[in-house]
Amino acid sequence: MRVLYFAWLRQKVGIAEEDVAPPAEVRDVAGLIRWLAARSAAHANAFADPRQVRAAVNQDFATPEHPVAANDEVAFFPPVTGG
Amino acid sequence: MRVLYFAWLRQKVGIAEEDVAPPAEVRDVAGLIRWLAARSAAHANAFADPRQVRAAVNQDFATPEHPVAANDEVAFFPPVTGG
Amino acid sequence: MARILVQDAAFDLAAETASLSAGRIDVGAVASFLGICRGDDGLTALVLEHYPGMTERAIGRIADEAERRWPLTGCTVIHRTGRILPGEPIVLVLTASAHRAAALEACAFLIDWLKTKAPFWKREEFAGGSHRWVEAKGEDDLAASRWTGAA
Amino acid sequence: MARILVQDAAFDLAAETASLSAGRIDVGAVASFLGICRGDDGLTALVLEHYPGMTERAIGRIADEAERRWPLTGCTVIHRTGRILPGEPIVLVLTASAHRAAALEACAFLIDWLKTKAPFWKREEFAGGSHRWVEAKGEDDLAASRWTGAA
Repeated sequence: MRVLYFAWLRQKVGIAEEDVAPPAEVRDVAGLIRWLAARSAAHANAFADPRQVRAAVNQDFATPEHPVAANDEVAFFPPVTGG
Repeated sequence: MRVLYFAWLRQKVGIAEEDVAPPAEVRDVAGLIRWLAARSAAHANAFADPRQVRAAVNQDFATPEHPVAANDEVAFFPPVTGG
Repeated sequence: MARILVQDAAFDLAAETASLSAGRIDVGAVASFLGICRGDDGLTALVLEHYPGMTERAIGRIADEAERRWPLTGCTVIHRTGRILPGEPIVLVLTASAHRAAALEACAFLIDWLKTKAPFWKREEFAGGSHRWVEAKGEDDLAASRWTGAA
Repeated sequence: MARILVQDAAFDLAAETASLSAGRIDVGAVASFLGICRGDDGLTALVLEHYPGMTERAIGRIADEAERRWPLTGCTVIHRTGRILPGEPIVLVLTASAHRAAALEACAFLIDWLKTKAPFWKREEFAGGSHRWVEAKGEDDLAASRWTGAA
């Protein structure tokens, strides 16, 4: 599973992307966030306020309940501010 | 009093403008229309359907009840279609 | 203070747009409306007549009203007159503001009011030599009326 | 089919506008929105980050939705990324249609949805070296939500 970080999430985690292999019990976006937050202090800091975090699975916006699977591309980022 | 005609009113009357001296009983736009319509067959034709005629007095849109006076510029035209 | 031009000549969209933000850093949004002559039903030209003097005055009042309703940093209205061919521009409305909503709403307001409150008349010329004066549309009055009361 | 560009480079407003009506006589209206970097509070630059791949896909869906809602003859969205200075353009939305209401409404819809549904993030840099990520605005969600249900 490829995980991407954007904007201040990228800065807090300290990397733009990583390949991860979460265990089978990580089934959705919310579960992935909990699992990633336990990987390092930097991850924990980035995910400290989940209300400020948005996600996309395979380049579509996804809710916390959205399933994630081994070959997915999952991205985390703050609410968008383009335009 | 200077009277101007635009668009099909100009074409029907046959002139773009004329100087007129209506009698004192012509006090408003509606009265001026009645007086002008009696000047010629072309005028009568132009003013045949008053619902299709709009007016301006001194370059502001004016209702039939708007007063007219000797030194005014009064214009008649169809509903506007710019933009 | 709005820039208002009534002219036969074409206009330069890029230069007009650039001039609304040139040399300043408080403009966050420029909205524009460009009206173009369509060639429906074999139309070969539009001939636009107006009431010189009253036209500029009427557009000035419409622009004043837009500037009263929205915090604009600039406003440009250019309306062509004379003979215009299909595909050629007729009218340009540009509005600039710090924020997008003001620019977008003022632009829509200006073109709606221009259609119903500025003394222009369009005559259509068709292949074969026939021609007719464009009739005012009820839908234009309706569009203009939505700006009354709300604001 | 919308023309969608995500690029660091500036764009040519006049050429983009002209291309929506070039060689055709069925376009009566082109509406545009140009977003420009303001220099409020000593801002020296905006740095725009995006999600390559998803960005184009998200804008494409927003444009599809606009084309589903309004009878557009053309639609262009250009969003810049990278470092942008005060006074420089950030985003251009162009919509073309036979009639003005469709072009104006679709243009407002596109910029409202772009603000809330396309993966861009702005970082502000200030004189003195400080910087901060722009926070999403509740008013943008509100603006975007007015297009839901209605249509």
